Amino acid sequence: MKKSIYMDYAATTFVRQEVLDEILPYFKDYYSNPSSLYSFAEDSKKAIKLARQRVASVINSKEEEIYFTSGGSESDNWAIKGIAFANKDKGNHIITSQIEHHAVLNAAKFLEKNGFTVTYLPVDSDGFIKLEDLRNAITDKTILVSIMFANNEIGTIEPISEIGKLCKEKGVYFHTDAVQVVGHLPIDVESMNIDLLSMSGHKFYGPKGVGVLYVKKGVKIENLIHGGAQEKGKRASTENVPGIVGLGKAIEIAQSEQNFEIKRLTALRDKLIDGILNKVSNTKLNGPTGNLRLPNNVNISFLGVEGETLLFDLDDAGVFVSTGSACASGSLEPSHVLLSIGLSHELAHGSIRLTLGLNTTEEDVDYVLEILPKIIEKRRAMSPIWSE
Amino acid sequence: MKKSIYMDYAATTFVRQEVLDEILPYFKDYYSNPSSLYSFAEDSKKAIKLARQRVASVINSKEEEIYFTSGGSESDNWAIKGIAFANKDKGNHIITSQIEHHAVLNAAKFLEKNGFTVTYLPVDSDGFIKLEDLRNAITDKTILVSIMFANNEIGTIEPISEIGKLCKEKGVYFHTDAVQVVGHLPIDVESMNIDLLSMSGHKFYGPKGVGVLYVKKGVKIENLIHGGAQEKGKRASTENVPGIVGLGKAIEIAQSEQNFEIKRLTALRDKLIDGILNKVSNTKLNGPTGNLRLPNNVNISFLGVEGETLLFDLDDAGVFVSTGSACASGSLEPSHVLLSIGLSHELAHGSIRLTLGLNTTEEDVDYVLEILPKIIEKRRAMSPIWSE
Amino acid sequence: MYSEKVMDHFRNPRNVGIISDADGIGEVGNPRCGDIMKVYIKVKDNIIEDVKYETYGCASAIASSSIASELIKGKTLEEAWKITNKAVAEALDGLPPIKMHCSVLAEEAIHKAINDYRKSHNLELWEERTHAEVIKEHQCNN
Amino acid sequence: MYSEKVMDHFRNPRNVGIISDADGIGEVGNPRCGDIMKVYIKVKDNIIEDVKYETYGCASAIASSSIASELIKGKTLEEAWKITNKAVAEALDGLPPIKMHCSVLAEEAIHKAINDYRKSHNLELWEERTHAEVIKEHQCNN
Ligand SMILES: Cc1ncc(COP(=O)(O)O)c(C=O)c1O
Ligand SMILES: Cc1ncc(COP(=O)(O)O)c(C=O)c1O
Ligand code: FES
Ligand code: FES
Repeated sequence: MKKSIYMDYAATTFVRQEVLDEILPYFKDYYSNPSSLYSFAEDSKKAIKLARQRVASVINSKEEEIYFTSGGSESDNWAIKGIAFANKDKGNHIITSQIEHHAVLNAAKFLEKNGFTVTYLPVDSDGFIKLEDLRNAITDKTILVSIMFANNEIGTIEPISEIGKLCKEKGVYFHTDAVQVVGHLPIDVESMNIDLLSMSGHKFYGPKGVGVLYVKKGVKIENLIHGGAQEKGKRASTENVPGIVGLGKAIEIAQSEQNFEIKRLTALRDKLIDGILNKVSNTKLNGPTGNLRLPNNVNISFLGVEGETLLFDLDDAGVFVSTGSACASGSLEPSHVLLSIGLSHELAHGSIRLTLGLNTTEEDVDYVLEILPKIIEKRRAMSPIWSE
Repeated sequence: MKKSIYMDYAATTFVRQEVLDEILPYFKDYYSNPSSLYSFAEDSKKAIKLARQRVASVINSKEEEIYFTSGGSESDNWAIKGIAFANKDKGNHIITSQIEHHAVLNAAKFLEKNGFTVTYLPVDSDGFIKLEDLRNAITDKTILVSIMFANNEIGTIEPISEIGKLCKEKGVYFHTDAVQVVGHLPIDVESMNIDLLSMSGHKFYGPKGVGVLYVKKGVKIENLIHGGAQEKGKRASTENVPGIVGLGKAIEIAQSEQNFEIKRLTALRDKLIDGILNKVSNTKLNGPTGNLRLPNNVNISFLGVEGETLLFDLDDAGVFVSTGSACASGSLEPSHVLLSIGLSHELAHGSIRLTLGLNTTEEDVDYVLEILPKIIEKRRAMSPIWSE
Repeated sequence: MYSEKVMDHFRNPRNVGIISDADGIGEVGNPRCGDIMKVYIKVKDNIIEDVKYETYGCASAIASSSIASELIKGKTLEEAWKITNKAVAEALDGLPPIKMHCSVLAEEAIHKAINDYRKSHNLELWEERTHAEVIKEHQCNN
Repeated sequence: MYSEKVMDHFRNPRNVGIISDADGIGEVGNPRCGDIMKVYIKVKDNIIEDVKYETYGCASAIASSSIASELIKGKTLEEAWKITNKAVAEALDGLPPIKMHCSVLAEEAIHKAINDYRKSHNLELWEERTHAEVIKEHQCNN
C-alpha cells in the first residue's frame, strides 16, 4: 500500500472524532440562532457558553474575555487594527517583528497606509527578538506591541513573559499570535501579562473557520466586524455554533494530553532533526534547538536543492510536508522568516518544514530518514549549483 | 406531544441532510489545507472550486468573482469598508438606507468616525427607498451605494435593478446585502448591475459561519482581513473547507427548488397574514403585500401588547418566532426598521416576525391562526393601554 | 434566559385586574418605551388589603408586577414602601441585567400608588427614588 | 496543481547531465531566485545532436528543462531557436500562471547555449528576447 504520512500539522490538522461527535448535533438538531429568545435557543446558547469556559480555563482568562472569530487571521487583524483605531488619540505607533505571520504583517502594512507607523523588530539567527530592541523601540506614541508566541515556520518560542512584563511596565498593550501554540504548550495570559491573544481551531484538531481573540477586560478595542450584538457587541455575525463547539471540545482534549504530547513529539522531532543532519551533508537546521523550539517543528535547509522539488519528491513517496519558503510561490522571494534569521537566498530556497502531530509515529520518522537522503542525492546530482 | 414549530427561518435555518452529507468527509478525511502543494491537498482544492462554481452559476457571476467569508456580517463590513478605504482618493461619501441590517449601518457609522460622510436614505411606509432620493443624494464625492436586496424584518424587496442602473449611470459602486434573498429569489448580478453582493450560508440551509462576497471584476477593494494569499490575496485565512462545501451544496439545492418554494411559501405567507388580520382586531401588517414582499416573511404589529410577551406565549405553545423589535433588547428602543416606516413606538413594540421555510406546513399555519388570537386576547386583557 | 420563577409569573400572573374603587393608583412607564404598569391598591388600617395591576411590557415586566403584587399584599404601607426593585428581582430568582429596569418599574409603580393614597388622605408624600437603573442598549437583528 | 506531463518530466527528467565537450553552454537564472538552468549542446552540421542540462529549481523548472531538451534534440539551430517558452509550456500540457517563468528560463537557456555556440564559431549572434514574463508574487504561509 502507498504510504500516506502527514507531516504538515502546522498547516492544519484533521478534526478528531470526539470533536466531530460533539459538533454534529448542532447542524440539524440544535440549529437555532443563539441570540433568539425562545426556549429552543437554549441549547445553542449553552453550547457557546461551555466552549467559552473551556477556552478560558485553558489560557487562564475570564470567560467574558473570550471572543469567537473566524480564525487566526481575523483574530490577528482585529487585534491590530482594533487597537489602532480605538487608541489613535493616544498614539499611532505599533511594534511587531519581522517574522510575524502575514496576517500580522499585512494588517500592520494596511495601518502604515492609514496614518500609523510600524517598527518591525529584527531577530537573531535563531529567530528570537531582543528585549533590548523592544525596549528601545517603545516611545510615548506606542500603543501596541504584537509579537508572536511561536513562529510557524521555524518553531522559535519568543520570550513572551518578559515581553509581557516590559509592555506592562511601559503601559502598552501586548498582543501575541499564539496560533501555533494554543493546545500545544501551556499558556497563562494572567501571569504572562498578555492583553490580547489569537488562536485558530484547526491548529489543534478543531474545525477550520473558527478562532478566538482573547481581549483582557478593560482593553479599548474597536470592532473589526461591526453589526449585531453578538459577542457582547464586539464581534457581529450569527455565531458559528458547530465551529465554536468544536473549538471548545478540541482545546479541552488538547489540554488533557498536552504534557504527554510535548514529550512524545519532542523526542520524535529531535530524532528527525538529528537523523537528517547526520545522514545528509550541507544542511542547516533553521530555528533553535531544545525547549525554545516548538515540540513538533522541524525546518531544515539543503544546499543545492530547491524546496518545492523536495516537497514533490516526498509527496511521491507518500510524505506530505511544506516548503519553508513561501508556498505555492512564484518563488522569486523566499520566506521572509528565513531571510530574517540571516539565511542566504540559496539556503532559504532549499528548506522544507516537517511538522509532527497526533498520528505521527516513530516508524514515520524512520521512513522519512530512509527516503529523504536518497531524494536529496538524486536532486543534487542534477543541480548546477552542487558539486561534491 | 408538545408542538415544535419553527417560524424563524430568517434568523437561521437548519443544515439539510444532503448538505451535511457532503460536508462530513472534509473534517477528517480530506482535511488538508487547500493552499498546500502536495497531492493530498487536491481534494480540498477541488471542493472549493466546485463550491465557487455553484455560487457563481446561481447569481450569474464569474467563478473568480466569488470570495468566501465568515458570513453576512463580514461580507457587509468588507464591502463597505473595503470600498471606502480603497477609493478614498476618489471621494468620501457613501449612501445607504435607514433600514439596513446593523452590519451595514454600524460599518457605516465606523466610517463616519474615520473621515467619511454617510447619507441614510429614508423609506416609505412599506419600506421602499425612492429612486429620486437616491439620485439626488449622489454627489461627485460618492463612491458607494449600499442598499439591501430585501429587508430582514419586514420583507420589503427594494428596486435593485433600477438602483443598479442608476449607479452604473453615475459611475458609483453598488453593493447589496442579499443575505435574505440568496437561495430564495432569482438574482442576476450581471443584468442587475450589482458590483458587490453579500450572502450568508445559514440563511439557505447551509452552515453557519460561512458567507460570500461577490466582487465584480475590476472593482477596487481593500482587504478587511489581511494576511496570506487565500482567495487570490483578497481574503486571508485558511479556508473553512467544510463550510464552503456546505454553502456550495446548499445554494445549488436551493436554486433547484426555488420556483416551487416561492409559490408554496407565498401561499402560506398570505394565508397567515390574512388569517391574523381577519381574526385579530387592531393589527397592522408591516411591509408590503404581494410580489414585492419576501415569500416567507410575515411581520405584524398588535396594539396594546408587547412583542416579547407574544414571543414567549407562542414559545409556550411550541411556536418559535422573533420580535420585530430588536431582539433580546432592553427594549427602550424598538426596531429601527419599524420606526423608519413610520410606526408609532407603541406599534413598533408590539410586533412579531414569523418567517416560514422548508418544514413549514399548512397545518403549522392553521395552528398559529388558532392559538395566536387567544394569546393576544389574554395579554390585551391585562394591558393598561388596551380597552375594547 | 429567564428563571423558572419569572416564567411562572409571566405565564400565570397573580392578581391581574383593576380595582374600580381603589384607594391609590400608580402608573409608570411609557408606551414609547414599550412598558406601562398600572397598580391599584386598596388600603385599610394602613395595610394593603388588596392589589391589582395591569401591565403592558415584556415578560419580566409582567412577572415583576405579579411578584410585587404578592410581596405587598397584606403589608403595611411602610413595609410595602421598603420593597426595592432588588427585592422584586430576588423574589423572581433574578433577572437578566438588561431586564433589571422592569423590576424598577414595579418598585416605582408601588411607590406612586402609595403616595397617591397618601395624597388623597392628605398625608405627607414620601420621597420617591429616581429611576436608578441604567438601561443598557442591546440589539441583535438577524 | 501540475499536469501529469509536468509531474512525469519532474519525476523522470530526460537527458539530465553534462556534456564535457559541449559546443555551447547556456546558463540562466539566479540562486537568489531559487532557479538555475545550465544547458549543454553538441552541434553537428547545424543540428543539435545531443543536449544535456542541470537544473536547480522548482518542479516546473525541472520539467521545463526536461521537455525542452526533448524538443530541441535533433533540430536545426534555427528550429531550436524558434521554440518559445509557450511551446515548452504547451508541450507540458500547460503550467500554472505563476510558473510560466520557469518555461521562460528554458527558452532563455537554449538561446544562450545556441549563441554561445555561434560565438565560438564566430557567427553573428541572434537577438535574445528579454525576460518577457511578469513574475507574480504569491504567498501562503500557514
Ligand atoms: C439582511 C441581513 N444582513 C446581514 C446579516 C448578517 O448575517 P450573519 O449573521 O450571517 O453575519 C443578516 C442576518 O443575520 C441579515 O438578515
Ligand atoms: C502563526 C500563525 N498565525 C496566524 C495564522 C492564520 O490562521 P488561520 O489560517 O486560521 O486564519 C497561522 C496559520 O495559518 C499561523 O501559523
Ligand atoms: S418592560 Fe422594558 S424591558 Fe421589560
Ligand atoms: S524555478 Fe522559479 S518558480 Fe519555477
